Amino acid sequence: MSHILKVTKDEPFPNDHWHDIPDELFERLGDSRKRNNEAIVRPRKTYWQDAWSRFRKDPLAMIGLCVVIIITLAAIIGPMLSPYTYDGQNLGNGNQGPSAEHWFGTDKFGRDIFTRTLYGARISLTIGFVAAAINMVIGVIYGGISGYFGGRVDMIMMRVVDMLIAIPDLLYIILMMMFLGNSLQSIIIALCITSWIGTARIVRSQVITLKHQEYALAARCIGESKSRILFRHLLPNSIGPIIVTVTFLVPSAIFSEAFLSFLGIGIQVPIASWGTLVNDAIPTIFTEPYQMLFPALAISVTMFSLNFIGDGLRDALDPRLKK
Amino acid sequence: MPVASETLVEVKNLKKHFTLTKGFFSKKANVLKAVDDVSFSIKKGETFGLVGESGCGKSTTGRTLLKLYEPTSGHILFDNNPIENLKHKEMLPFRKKMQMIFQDPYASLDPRMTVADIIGDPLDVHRIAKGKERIDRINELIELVGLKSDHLNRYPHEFSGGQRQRIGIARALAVEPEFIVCDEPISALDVSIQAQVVNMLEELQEKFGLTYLFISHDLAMVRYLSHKIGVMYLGSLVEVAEANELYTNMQHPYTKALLSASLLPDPDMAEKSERIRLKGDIPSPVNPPSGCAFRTRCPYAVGACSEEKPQLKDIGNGHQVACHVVT
Amino acid sequence: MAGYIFRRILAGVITLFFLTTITFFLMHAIPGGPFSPSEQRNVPISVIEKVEEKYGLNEPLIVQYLNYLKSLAQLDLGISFKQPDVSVNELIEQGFPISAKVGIIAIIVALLVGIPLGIISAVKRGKWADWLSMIIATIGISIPNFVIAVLLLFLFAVVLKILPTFGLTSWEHYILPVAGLSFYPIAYIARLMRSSMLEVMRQDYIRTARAKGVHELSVLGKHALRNAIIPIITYLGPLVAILLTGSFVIERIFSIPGIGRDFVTGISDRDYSIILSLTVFFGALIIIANLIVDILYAVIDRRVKINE
Amino acid sequence: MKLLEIENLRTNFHIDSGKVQAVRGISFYIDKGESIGIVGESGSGKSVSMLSVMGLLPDNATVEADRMNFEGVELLDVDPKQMRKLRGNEIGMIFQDPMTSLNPLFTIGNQIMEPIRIHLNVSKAEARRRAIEILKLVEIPSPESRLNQYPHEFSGGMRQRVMIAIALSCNPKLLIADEPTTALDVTIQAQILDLMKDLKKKLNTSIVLITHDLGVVASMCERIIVMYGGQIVEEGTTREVFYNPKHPYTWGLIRSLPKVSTGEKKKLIPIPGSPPDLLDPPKGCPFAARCEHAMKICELRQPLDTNVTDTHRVSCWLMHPKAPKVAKEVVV
Amino acid sequence: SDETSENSQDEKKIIYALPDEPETLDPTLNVYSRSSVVMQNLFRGLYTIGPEGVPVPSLAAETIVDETGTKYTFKIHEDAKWSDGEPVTAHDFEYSWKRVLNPDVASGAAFDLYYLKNGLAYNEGKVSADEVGVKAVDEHTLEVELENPTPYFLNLLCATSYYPVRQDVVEGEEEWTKSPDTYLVTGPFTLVEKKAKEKYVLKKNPNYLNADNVKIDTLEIVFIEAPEAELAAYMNGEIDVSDNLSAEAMAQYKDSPEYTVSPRIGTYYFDINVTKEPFDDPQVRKAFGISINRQQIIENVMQSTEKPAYGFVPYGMPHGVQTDQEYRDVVGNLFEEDAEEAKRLLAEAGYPNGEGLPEIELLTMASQTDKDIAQAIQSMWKENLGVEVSIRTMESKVYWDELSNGNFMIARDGWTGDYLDPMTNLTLFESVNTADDTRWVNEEYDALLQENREILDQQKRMDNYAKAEKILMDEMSVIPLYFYEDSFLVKPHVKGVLKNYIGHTYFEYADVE
Ligand SMILES: Nc1ncnc2c1ncn2[C@@H]1O[C@H](COP(=O)(O)OP(=O)(O)OP(=O)(O)O)[C@@H](O)[C@H]1O
Ligand SMILES: Nc1ncnc2c1ncn2[C@@H]1O[C@H](COP(=O)(O)OP(=O)(O)OP(=O)(O)O)[C@@H](O)[C@H]1O
Ligand SMILES: [Mg+2]
Ligand SMILES: [Mg+2]
Repeated sequence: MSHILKVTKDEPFPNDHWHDIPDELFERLGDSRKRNNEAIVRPRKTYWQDAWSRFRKDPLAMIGLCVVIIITLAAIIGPMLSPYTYDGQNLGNGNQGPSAEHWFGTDKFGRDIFTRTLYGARISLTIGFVAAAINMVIGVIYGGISGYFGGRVDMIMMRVVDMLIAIPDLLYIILMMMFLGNSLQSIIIALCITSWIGTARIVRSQVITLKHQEYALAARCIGESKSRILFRHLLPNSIGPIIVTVTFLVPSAIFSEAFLSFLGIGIQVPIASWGTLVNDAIPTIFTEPYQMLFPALAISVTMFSLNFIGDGLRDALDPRLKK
Repeated sequence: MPVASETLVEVKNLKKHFTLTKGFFSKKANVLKAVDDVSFSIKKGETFGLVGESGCGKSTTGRTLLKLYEPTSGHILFDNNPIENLKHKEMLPFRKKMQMIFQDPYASLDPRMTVADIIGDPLDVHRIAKGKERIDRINELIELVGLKSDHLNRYPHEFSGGQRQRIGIARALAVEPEFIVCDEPISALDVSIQAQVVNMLEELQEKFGLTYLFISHDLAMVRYLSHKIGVMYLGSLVEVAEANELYTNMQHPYTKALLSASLLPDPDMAEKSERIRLKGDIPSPVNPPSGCAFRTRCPYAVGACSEEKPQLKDIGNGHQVACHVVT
Repeated sequence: MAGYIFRRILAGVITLFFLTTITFFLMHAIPGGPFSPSEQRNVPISVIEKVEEKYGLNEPLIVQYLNYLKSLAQLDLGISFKQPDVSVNELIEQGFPISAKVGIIAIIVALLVGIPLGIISAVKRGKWADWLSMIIATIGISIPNFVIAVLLLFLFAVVLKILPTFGLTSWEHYILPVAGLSFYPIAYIARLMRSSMLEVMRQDYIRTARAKGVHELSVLGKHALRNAIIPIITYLGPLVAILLTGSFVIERIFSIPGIGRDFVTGISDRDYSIILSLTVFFGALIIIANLIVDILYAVIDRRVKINE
Repeated sequence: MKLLEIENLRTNFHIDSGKVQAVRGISFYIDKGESIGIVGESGSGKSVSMLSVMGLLPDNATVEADRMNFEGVELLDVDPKQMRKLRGNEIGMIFQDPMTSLNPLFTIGNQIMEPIRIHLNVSKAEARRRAIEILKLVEIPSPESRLNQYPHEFSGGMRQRVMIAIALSCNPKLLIADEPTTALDVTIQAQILDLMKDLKKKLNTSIVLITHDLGVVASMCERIIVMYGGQIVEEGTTREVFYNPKHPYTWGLIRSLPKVSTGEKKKLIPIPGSPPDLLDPPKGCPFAARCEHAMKICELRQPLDTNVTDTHRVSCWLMHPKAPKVAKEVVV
Repeated sequence: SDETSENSQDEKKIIYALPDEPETLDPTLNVYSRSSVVMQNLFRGLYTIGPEGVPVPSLAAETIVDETGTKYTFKIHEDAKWSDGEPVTAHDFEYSWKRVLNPDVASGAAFDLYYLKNGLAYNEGKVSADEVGVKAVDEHTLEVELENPTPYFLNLLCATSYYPVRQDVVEGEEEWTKSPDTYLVTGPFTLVEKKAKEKYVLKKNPNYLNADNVKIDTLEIVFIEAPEAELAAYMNGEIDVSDNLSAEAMAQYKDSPEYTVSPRIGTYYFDINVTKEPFDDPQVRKAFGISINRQQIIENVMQSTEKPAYGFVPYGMPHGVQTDQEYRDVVGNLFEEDAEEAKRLLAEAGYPNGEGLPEIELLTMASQTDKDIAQAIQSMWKENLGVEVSIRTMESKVYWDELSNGNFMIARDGWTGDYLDPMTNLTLFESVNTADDTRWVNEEYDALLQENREILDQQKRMDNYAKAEKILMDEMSVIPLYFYEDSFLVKPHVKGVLKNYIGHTYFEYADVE
């Protein structure tokens, strides 16, 4: 075996020869114990900080986040800046295609679709995000408890869920609207009664399989309580499916609201949400396609962004997935 | 060495049986007697070594002892408190005192937690340290097991087998327990770190009077570290004795076979060494042989062995053997 | 196992009982009855009262409730209030097979498309295949299925003239409804699959499978899939029950004579026996589906103890 | 005849905080029918270098090498199909973590039979027969019923033996065993080692044995490679390394063994300090920081490979003629 | 879709779509318009609506009315047969009509026959069936006695509730309407195939009295609920006649020869709850009523061709005296749209520019048209009156419940009459009927209508109607918006499809080229 000179990049003496090394370099350094404690202390990050820093490095996720923020801001301040109101009619100027005055065109009442879409964003985003957030919280907690505690607790909790799915939602929605009126809050409440169930079942299934992992045993060994094991170990490890179900909760809340309007128990005209804008444009889908296109585009762009955020979040929260 | 006379852990007639269903829909269930009637006690500040064939129930004993498995029957006394029936809340103060180093380091580390969180977890659960103090403690622990504080930001999968094992050790030490079940804590470590860890365990024992149940296949290390050693075979203890007594005056045929098989780190000796080869198949814990479980492979088996299960008998010096042949 | 199933069935019956009870009283709590006045029908109150008497609606609620329970116990679901010559049993017998057929095909399609799509996008994370699946999924969730259904209808039936618009008499008739019905599940399954696949694919045992020289397809399709499938099965359980009983929107747009529409029209019409009976029927399906799902958990993953 | 030949293998992991240089230019070979042992610091890159050979590292790893030759096949550019033929069939690998390396959802039987069915093209019944046979060989009691059990129902050692069974199932030409016996008791360990020796004798199998148990290396291997900090610091025949070690790290290793032969108890002597950070490996000798004999040069430059004999090479500045002579540590 | 037509070559077949299956096929029980459409093609009674849109004799060969106008004697055609070939007899009619009134049958349609003497009393169980004013004198002679002289009685005879059903099948083992085998009819078509929720196949009835004039062989009624789907089916040529399309879809066809419009005797209007402030003041009601631009709503919002309503009685209602003219044309508009006037009225009522008005809510239903109209009106009121009105939509049953409970201020409503006499529309606002919704009571109005029930003098009756309608419009307890029209599409190769004044489609006279 020959003497292969291993060259590292910042080799101090790249060209010199084995025998030319100055003698003084062969001086002993002394006790190793004294030399060995200059550990570089890097800033410490928790899992969440770490995840955030990973998330920030994901360009798509950041684009998604920006788009959602922009849309949200537009929804909040946009209608104030617009020269039109969401309900200002101009019957003579109906069904106009997109133009400089009306970027997204007008509907049959001559209302500015751009303004209506911005206004609709308020309704739909509020409904989508709030319902999704509430549902996620309920779903994750309910599913987690049911799955982790198992046995009788699970049996009862899951049968309740079976029952809730089967009760025709229209019945209690109609009843609720009777007592609470067609307000945004009551729509959100109505949408939250059962839509967390999907999340709950998925979380439960994850927890059921994860609770037998050794690390859960190890956590028990150090004395963690059941709920701590659930929230600190099992749920973070089920984050992937949770994110998927939550990203799906948003559009389904938006469309459920539209379906409620279809039955006459949703948001009241002339206020429009994205869902009802799309809904109402169905009859003119071929004659005035832009009337559906723009609100639908708004929903799609939001959904794309949410999916990007979801994927980014999933990846960021999975330390094993890098680069 | 300060060997106090008080008993810290006492196990009486401990049993842990697993039921195995055969097919998914079949009703027949086999009972696997992983731990079958084991009794021993460990004094404060003492190390009890547990050796035995792989699959004989060492880990199960350790885990049942810590109530990670519900014992099928038997008693577990910790500091004279029976803990076999305690609920989570009641167990909590004991959890702080009893810890475990898991045999399989990777599986026992939550893949989504950084090493800092893993080690910090017990500190939070038992409210041992907060803020700066907590960080210092974590740094201290990670260095104690020979890793660096840079490693704290990384995740278990980024480590080598031995490094993972050390994380597990650091976690167990975090609560400053009185008693640790060390389930093969050093088998994944290179010898120099083994030495570090073992020295550390010893130092802790000297300083704080820790008590260990030390499960290992490394007989040299067991002998080095343990005061008392138990030899298990198929769910039962077959021999218990002081460390040196066992190594110099082994009685049970299985112990003999076991000790003869240890390999020496010396190529010349390795060539010469003669080990006792056991014949016959290893019996299954699902249907163990009648009487003495070892009789099927025992070169000295006699008629009585198949009839009655031998009980541990004291043959003097606290040396106990369960064998019909040894008297 | 048998004991477990028995307990679950028992719990299921209790669940159904509560379900029936809650639905019954909810149904009567909402305004309007099956014969209450409506547009085009200023039928005098006296006539309405007669009709209501005929259907036993004049009895105290509790009596009606007990009567319903009694006939339910005999598996007699009553007759439709709106279509007096149709019994609910008949309605289900005729409509359910149709809804179920479309639903089953849709589920199969959703699985056959959604699972591979999810796997591919997990394997090719960040590549074009991942993008494609993301786009399909996003479209699948950001366009409501009635819009998709209408677009499909006009594209394939009116513009391209290659598919019929209504009815279910030949296999071509199934294409559009199935497509409309499976769009959302495909999106959901693909996304769920991707996410749990990503989780599973980094596990050591996948490495082991590769080290054994197992074909990549088998690594994914056998070793990884089985570990990743649980969320899909969870999602599928209730979905099967939902799709078997038909979708309001799809049946409406494609004029499918299933029972899906009855869930909504039954309520709009306050057709009490239809509401109650379909609810009980659907509830039973849900209970069975979830029982099967729970058993499947244990079949797939033997560490899961359903018997605890 | 060289079976596997590796030159200048470098493996890096890209993580957020940078590049973990897990393996930094190692070269070694293994002959047909030979068994070599790899020992070294935990975290020194033993497992990673073998996984690199198998092409089984996660996505965030990059593997480079000047040569990585298995029986004339360049492993870095084989197509996936060829690679599958090699894996499991020609090269068997026993992984270090037996719990996580077994698929929790399939029975043990299924997992053992899989490579048999793939590579040997036999019927299911035949595969099952072989699986039982091989489980017997690795000393699993009542293999027929154990075949139908799941990994979580096995003890640590039993899982390890299942991994061994899988690796051996197709009689590979090269067996890479990453700490195959850590969880085994000595009697079974001895039997497993016998089994491997048998295999070597009968089928001329080459074995790469990664282990911390110097006893195992001593009894199994012809040559030993000592790794530290992602590099090979010493390589030689077993006797050379045990009886005439040249590298201070090897000295340290041997010194830290418990002395069991005598009944008296001597404190173990570990190597002080901790291994280098591979994210930012030292410029010079990786061991310099912990080396009692370290010189200035050690911290500045990587030492060169120096041949002590034809088979024995060391990478240490102490081998330099200008270096002060150090008294050889007494070992074993 | 043509798989059922075996000899499709020379078979004449029309496919027609309904939104859903008919609720019932039993004429006795029918109160639904969708069911009527089907049964109008399956059954014939004594009279039917002819191609001219007025009642003509069908199974009746001869009709004699006495001078009081309360006693009718019908001779039934000798050749009138059931679809199984048995003759249709006077007994069949007697049985059928009494069945409708039978309290045990509890038919919702019973009130249609309250015109018969003792009809109401029998239905309420106060008298026996024998005392009801219908009697088969012999096989072919039917004697009918009415409570009041009813000039539009022949109109009523065209409704399904007056159609005959046959005792032996009705009282047979099986539910007779379930199977085409037991389903005996008297009209131009027979039911040959019945696929629930999918389609009904009707074939020409060879035993029909007027069978020679029925030109098509098959009428397939398919059920398509979604207007979008129906449009697609029509465009795709899968259906020949389509009348359930969205306004936008209809609008596309407005200039096509396939587009047909026929008036319906119905009105779209808003109820005003006169008990709620500020609508207890007729001036306020008027202000709201005349500040709507109806034409603009029809043109721009509905994009259709309906006529704006400036009265309540719709077009399509012939005048009783000048029978060749419409009542509406003769009577003329009863109010004018005038925003300025409206403002003035509002100010006069104490709400200048809408100030001081309480919160006003407009109740409407969830259909697209209803919501559109409500929004347009909302905007017009805001613009013309300065009044902010909020819209509330409701699920339909809840909606009608709220309406009949009086929980509303202004609510959308609509009504289509049953027969060609203004009574059918104006009777809605008699105080007995408005007790439920508008709660408007006007004794003069009630008296005028009551008088019209008892007299036969058409001139007087028409005058009374005009007077009553004027009162209604002046008080404006309802705001009429437009008169209904039925627009439908018929493929060019199909001819002779008719709609009657109620909107029922007739295929008796249809032909395929
Ligand atoms: N996926 C990974 N990402 C980042 N670093 C990794 C990864 N896997 C291994 N490493 C690092 O690579 C180095 C070499 O690891 P390797 O597993 O080869 O060690 P080893 O020699 O097998 O040690 P042991 O004896 O403890 O198993 C370690 O420092 C480890 O931290
Ligand atoms: N969860 C379980 N279900 C069923 N059987 C189990 C379970 N855990 C362990 N066993 C069985 O119990 C027996 C003892 O296992 P245990 O893990 O205690 O062995 P061990 O002595 O620790 O062995 P090793 O040295 O190999 O780790 C084995 O036969 C094993 O198969
Ligand atoms: Mg163990
Ligand atoms: Mg390793």
